[in-house]
Amino acid sequence: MLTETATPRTLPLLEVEGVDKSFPGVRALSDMRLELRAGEVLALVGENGAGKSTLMKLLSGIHTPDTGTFTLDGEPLTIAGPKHATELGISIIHQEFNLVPHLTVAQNVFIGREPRRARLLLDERRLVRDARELIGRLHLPLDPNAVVGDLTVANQQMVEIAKALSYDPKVLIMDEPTAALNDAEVATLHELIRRFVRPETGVIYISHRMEEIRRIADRVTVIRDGQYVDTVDVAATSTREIIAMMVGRTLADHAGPQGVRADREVLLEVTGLSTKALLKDVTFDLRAGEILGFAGLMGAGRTETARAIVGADPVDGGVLTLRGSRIRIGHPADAVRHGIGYLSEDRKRYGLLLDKDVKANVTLGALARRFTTAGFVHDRAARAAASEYVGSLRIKTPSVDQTTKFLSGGNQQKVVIAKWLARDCDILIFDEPTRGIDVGAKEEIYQLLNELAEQGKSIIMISSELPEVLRMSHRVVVMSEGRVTRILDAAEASQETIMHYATLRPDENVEDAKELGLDPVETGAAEDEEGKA
Amino acid sequence: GAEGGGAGGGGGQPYIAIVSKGFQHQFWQAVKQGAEEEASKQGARVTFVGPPTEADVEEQINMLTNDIAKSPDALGFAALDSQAAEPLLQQAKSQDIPVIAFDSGVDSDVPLTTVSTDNKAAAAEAAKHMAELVGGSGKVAMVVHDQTSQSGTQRRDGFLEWMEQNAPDIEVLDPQYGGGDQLESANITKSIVSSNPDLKGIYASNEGSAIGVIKGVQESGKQGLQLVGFDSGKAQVDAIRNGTMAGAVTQDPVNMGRQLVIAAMKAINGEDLPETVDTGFKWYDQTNVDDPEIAAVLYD
Amino acid sequence: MVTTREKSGVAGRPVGAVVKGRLQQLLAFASLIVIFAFFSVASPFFFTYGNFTAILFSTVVIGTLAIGTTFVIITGGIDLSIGTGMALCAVMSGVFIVNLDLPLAVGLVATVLFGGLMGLVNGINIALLKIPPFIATLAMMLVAEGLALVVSGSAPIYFSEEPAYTKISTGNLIPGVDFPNAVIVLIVVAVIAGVLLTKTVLGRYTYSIGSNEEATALSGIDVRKWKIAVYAFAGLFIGLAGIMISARLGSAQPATGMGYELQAIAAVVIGGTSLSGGKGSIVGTLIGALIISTLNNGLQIMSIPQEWQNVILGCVILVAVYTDILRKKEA
Amino acid sequence: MVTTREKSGVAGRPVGAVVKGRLQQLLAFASLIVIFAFFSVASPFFFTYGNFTAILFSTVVIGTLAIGTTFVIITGGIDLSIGTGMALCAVMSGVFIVNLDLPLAVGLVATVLFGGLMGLVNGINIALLKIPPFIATLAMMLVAEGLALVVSGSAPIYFSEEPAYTKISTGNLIPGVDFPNAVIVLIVVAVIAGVLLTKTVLGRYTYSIGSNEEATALSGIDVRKWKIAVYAFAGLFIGLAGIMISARLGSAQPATGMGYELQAIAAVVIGGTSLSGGKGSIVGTLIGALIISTLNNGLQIMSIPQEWQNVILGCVILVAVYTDILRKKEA
Ligand SMILES: Nc1ncnc2c1ncn2[C@@H]1O[C@H](COP(=O)(O)OP(=O)(O)OP(=O)(O)O)[C@@H](O)[C@H]1O
Ligand SMILES: Nc1ncnc2c1ncn2[C@@H]1O[C@H](COP(=O)(O)OP(=O)(O)OP(=O)(O)O)[C@@H](O)[C@H]1O
Ligand SMILES: [Mg+2]
Ligand SMILES: [Mg+2]
Repeated sequence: MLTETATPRTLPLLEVEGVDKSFPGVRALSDMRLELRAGEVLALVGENGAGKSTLMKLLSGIHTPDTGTFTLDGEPLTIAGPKHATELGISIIHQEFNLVPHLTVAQNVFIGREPRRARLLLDERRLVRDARELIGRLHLPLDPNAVVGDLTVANQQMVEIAKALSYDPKVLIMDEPTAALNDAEVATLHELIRRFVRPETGVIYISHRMEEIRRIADRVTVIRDGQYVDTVDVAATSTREIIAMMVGRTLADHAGPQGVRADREVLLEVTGLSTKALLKDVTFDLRAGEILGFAGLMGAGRTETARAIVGADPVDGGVLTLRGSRIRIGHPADAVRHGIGYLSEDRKRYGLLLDKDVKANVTLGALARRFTTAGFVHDRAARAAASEYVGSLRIKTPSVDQTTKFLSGGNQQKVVIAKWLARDCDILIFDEPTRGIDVGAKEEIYQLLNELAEQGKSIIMISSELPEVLRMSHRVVVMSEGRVTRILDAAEASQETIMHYATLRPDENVEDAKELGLDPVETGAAEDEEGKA
Repeated sequence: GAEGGGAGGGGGQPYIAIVSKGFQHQFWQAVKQGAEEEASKQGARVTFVGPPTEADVEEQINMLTNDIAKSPDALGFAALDSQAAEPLLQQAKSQDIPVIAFDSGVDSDVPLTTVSTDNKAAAAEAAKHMAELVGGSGKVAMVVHDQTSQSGTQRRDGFLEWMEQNAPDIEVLDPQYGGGDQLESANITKSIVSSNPDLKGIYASNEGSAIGVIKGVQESGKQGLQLVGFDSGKAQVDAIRNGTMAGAVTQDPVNMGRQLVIAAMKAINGEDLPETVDTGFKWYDQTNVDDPEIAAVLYD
Repeated sequence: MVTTREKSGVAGRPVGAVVKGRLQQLLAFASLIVIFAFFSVASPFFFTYGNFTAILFSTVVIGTLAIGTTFVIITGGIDLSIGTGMALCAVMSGVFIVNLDLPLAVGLVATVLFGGLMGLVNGINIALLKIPPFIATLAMMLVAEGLALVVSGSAPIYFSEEPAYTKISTGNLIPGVDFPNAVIVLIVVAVIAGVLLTKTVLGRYTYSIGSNEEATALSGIDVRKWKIAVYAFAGLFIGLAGIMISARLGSAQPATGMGYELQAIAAVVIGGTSLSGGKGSIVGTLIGALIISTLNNGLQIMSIPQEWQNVILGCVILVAVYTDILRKKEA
Repeated sequence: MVTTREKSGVAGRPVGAVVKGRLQQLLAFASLIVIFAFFSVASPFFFTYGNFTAILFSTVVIGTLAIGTTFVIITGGIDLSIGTGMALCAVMSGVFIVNLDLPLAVGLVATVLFGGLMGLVNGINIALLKIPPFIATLAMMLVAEGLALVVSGSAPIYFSEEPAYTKISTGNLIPGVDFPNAVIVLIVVAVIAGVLLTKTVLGRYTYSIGSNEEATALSGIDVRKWKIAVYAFAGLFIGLAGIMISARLGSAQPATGMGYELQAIAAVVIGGTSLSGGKGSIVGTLIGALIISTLNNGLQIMSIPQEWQNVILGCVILVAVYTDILRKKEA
């Protein structure tokens, strides 16, 4: 039953009817329906594990449905595989990247369709030219010759987008394309989508960010526990209503920070932290019971700061002081020994043992501390603890013995969070902790962060979602080009002030350098000026 | 190693480069020992190299190439495959490096002499004793160290041919190859013993095979088998002393090394050389193992 | 306050998963059974007590090496130094017990520790100096090969004066029952290794490192330390294998060992341990080692000409592993 | 309102990356140069034209095998069958040219194709039957070892009647200039392989599969087909190596070859190709092969006792690779 819509174009482009899909032990979809109309952006929302990605995988030919029919442009559709799907005009950007890390951007974009000079001989020059042309047309900040493995997650996402659009698809499916993007990049992406949508094309857009859906989508389809709930017009429905349909209940009100904690003792001082690659003289302190937000544009150095603190990357200089005494950290193990834990922004690469079960992942960090005597593991205690976290974080999994690989993206993220909760660190550095997490669960995680802070734990929260940073932080550290450009109290922090400091470019702009009180010669700006002269 | 080997030696010392068929095995170590002893006696310097197995023909060719590059005063060479080495031997000849073949002959006119024993004849001697030990009839097995190398095939064929011609009532089982590895030979032996309850004897074609056979028979607990071996070495000599092994044929590798250096020195000094120098072989068993002439050819 | 949701049902799963896991191992075992059954029918000499102990006996050295290497391979590494390293350990055993005339127990412990030392050096090269495991252990393989010759003076060291030493391998613990001690040693170390791999922190971290080394490190586990520990631990098995082979032969043979590494690794991989790390088991490794030694034994027992034995061995390994893959897919 | 930030260093990256890449290869090359320089000072016999060609000559067979294996290893696979496979190809060459008396050119092509066939079988086992590369090629290694003996009747096949055959390896293309054809063959196939790896679809997918097989498959590339192609292609080099070794020796030796696989893989890995796939180069492989053969040559030229040669070889490989790692980190 589709709600009446004001949109005049009602031609169905893609229809999904009565689709069932089960995995061993999991019924991911049952009697699923979906209708994408030509010329629209259809948002698809649902909780973590609701079955969104599974449906998209059916549409892109990665999985085959147990039952059900697909129709494209009125024609019945059988999708033989990923390649067939693209040939039919269905392009997908998966939630988990499908990139080849050792190849360049251009090589990734045109993989499988390389321009050739003879049957086997590649035309590398044309490849790069085509890629540059495509990237230019899409206004993406990418270098066609950059090696994809060296790019940040955000830039890798851009490569996925370029790759999907290069097929000139009729239907473009985007599975949480903005999870790794900050606001500016999201704007770029939306711009792209608007240009892409023509009367004969359509977009299915999966996201957990409601504001974003309001901005880009025409209609929204809600699913819950693998079943179709409803499709509504975005303009005619409030966010609260959509969320209520999603979670099947009303959510508690926003939890905000509990006030600035200037009175608390300083737990960790970071002074003059520098790395060869990026960081310059990063200095800040963290108080007990404080949530310290970190804001900045992509590549500002927030992740690098975190990795440098916990000893994941080599440091060029700087001093860490914990509770007044200097500490040295050469390896993440040292950091954890001092009670500093780091949750990475890239769960697949740095967070999870994908081929191990939920239990093993949740208990990994705390194993030696909480679940062993004399080196022997207490399996029962580990299992009990894992089950507890599965319950309290509402991780959707058939059991704690499920292989993590088979969890939905958001539930994987919850597993990583559970791992750090189990380890019980005094200082937790959460890098993009809500990436890929549904609205309901997000609230729960915010609450959790507040609870932790109230217990006296200190949290550094790196986030590319400004509203999140503003809502959660007692103070906000703003970074740009590897420097801390400003530390704002909650009272002074706003979208505008943060963006101002996040876009300062002291290395290239003398004015900006002056504003930060930096000596222009020392920063190399003078050299730059000379170079231009 | 003895002081003659390796780095020592001033410029005036004659230098003899020896490229052998092997290096790690006892037999080759005994040749090396003889060569080094004789060299230090004569005031010469020797180097001794050989590939890890007798199948590594190319590696031996590389070794030969490298040794010729050092312009030695004489070259001792035991060819794994004479044809492969011929161009290099010609090169040595053109550089006026006298070449002495050892262990087995080389199909070439370059070597001035060949210091060797007749593997086939030695194997035939072992066959003769085996036939006597089992009383001229019954089943006999063979554990051979290699199915392609000259020493492996000659010691196999010498045994087989003698049996065929002189002991028609003896059934010789298909030879099994253990690569000269004691453990593998022991495992093979146990399989042979358990699948041939009526077995009367086993012939082992080198030291590694012999030790393997001894171990395999001991472990299988089978009594009354006649074991005939090849080469010497402490374990084998002990087994012969205590009766586990009936006897063995041994060549005289230490003497081979010695004769090799003697021939090389003669060549360096321009003296005449006989066409071949036979270093001989001996049968030894419990009765004569302590005879001085036997004790002299045993190495351990 | 976090609301718990009791849902997420399917309580029966864990048991199912466990049974499935067991079944998969049983299936690798099934290949072995088929091979056994075939030879039993094909040759009257195969199915005898004596031949069974012979097969077990011939599994001991490769099995011991393979058990240690299982840990290394589960971390995603490899150890090529186990073959020649074993020869070096055998020689060291000779040096300790024969040349230095240390008491037997001291000599044995010293040999095992010497193996551990070699593993430690491998571990340091790999974990601290970041040299790829293939290269680090290849270098150790060459060094051990050379040192075995140097230390022994290129001659075997005989344990003739040490009858107790050879008893470690060839003696019978229960007098009168023909069951070689070597097999008992293998079983005991397999059980110990199995417990360590499945029940202890060392084992858990071994799997974790192989599954995702970076994630493990970022979880606060000192991956360098544990990798060193794993290689050193695997080294103990090199030492033990050195004892087992020299005790069986009654002598330390410096030139032996080359090629054993490939056989041991093959046993591990046939047993279902993945070379890319993260999964594997001791039981699987033992089954893998048994498959190889049973095939070798059976083909010889059947008096197949030796040049054909390798051809058949290769084909049977292919078929056995392929059947395993098929069955796992179906399970 | 697209707020792209031109900075992010990316603009400078590509050129930088390329230069950096070249530099890294040059640095591996630097290890080779240092080794060269050392031996040149240490021995008067080392730095001669004749010895240089000797080193190159001794690199040919391992180099040829290593080049083919580079492709396999870049896909994340491994090929253990190259050593004994080479022996089988040498024997087949003897069968074609000596026994069947086919025209030389036909025999050569048939031999190379036979190698390709072996590779094809490996590829099918790996890509279609999903047998792990280690097992599939281990089985092929055993089968080839056996077949080489079966086909040849366990005896070498001599090419005495075919002087043109041995000229392929030992002849001199330019009369009077002492530069063996074998080296020219190696250089030519290296160039061809280099072009294929960097300039063709085959090469591109080789890297792509090794880097992320799943993503490659999802991009619509028939990974199975290309994996089979890579193994078959690498097989051609096994065939060629079989020709090169038998042409050099003037005979096909059925028992040779075991152990060459490890040397070839070592050359590939020392040359900077990662066993986990995704990266590597032909130049690197050649440098790796040259490092090994130069060390072997130099140590013997210096008359280092053989038991010490391996010890030193192992240590030098460690140091060379470690220096390389250090320099890469700094670069
Ligand atoms: N290959 C698989 N094997 C087993 N279960 C699977 C598999 N893929 C998905 N599932 C399960 O199917 C359900 C739906 O997963 P899906 O990835 O579609 O969720 P989603 O709606 O995309 O969630 P998220 O918002 O977290 O990405 C989940 O319970 C998940 O665990
Ligand atoms: N794996 C990597 N290899 C090479 N360079 C990297 C890698 N990861 C990050 N960088 C570079 O380091 C710089 C800082 O990235 P970092 O991830 O620290 O920024 P950030 O502020 O956390 O931004 P975000 O996480 O939003 O991308 C960027 O210029 C990026 O190109
Ligand atoms: Mg999803
Ligand atoms: Mg970041």
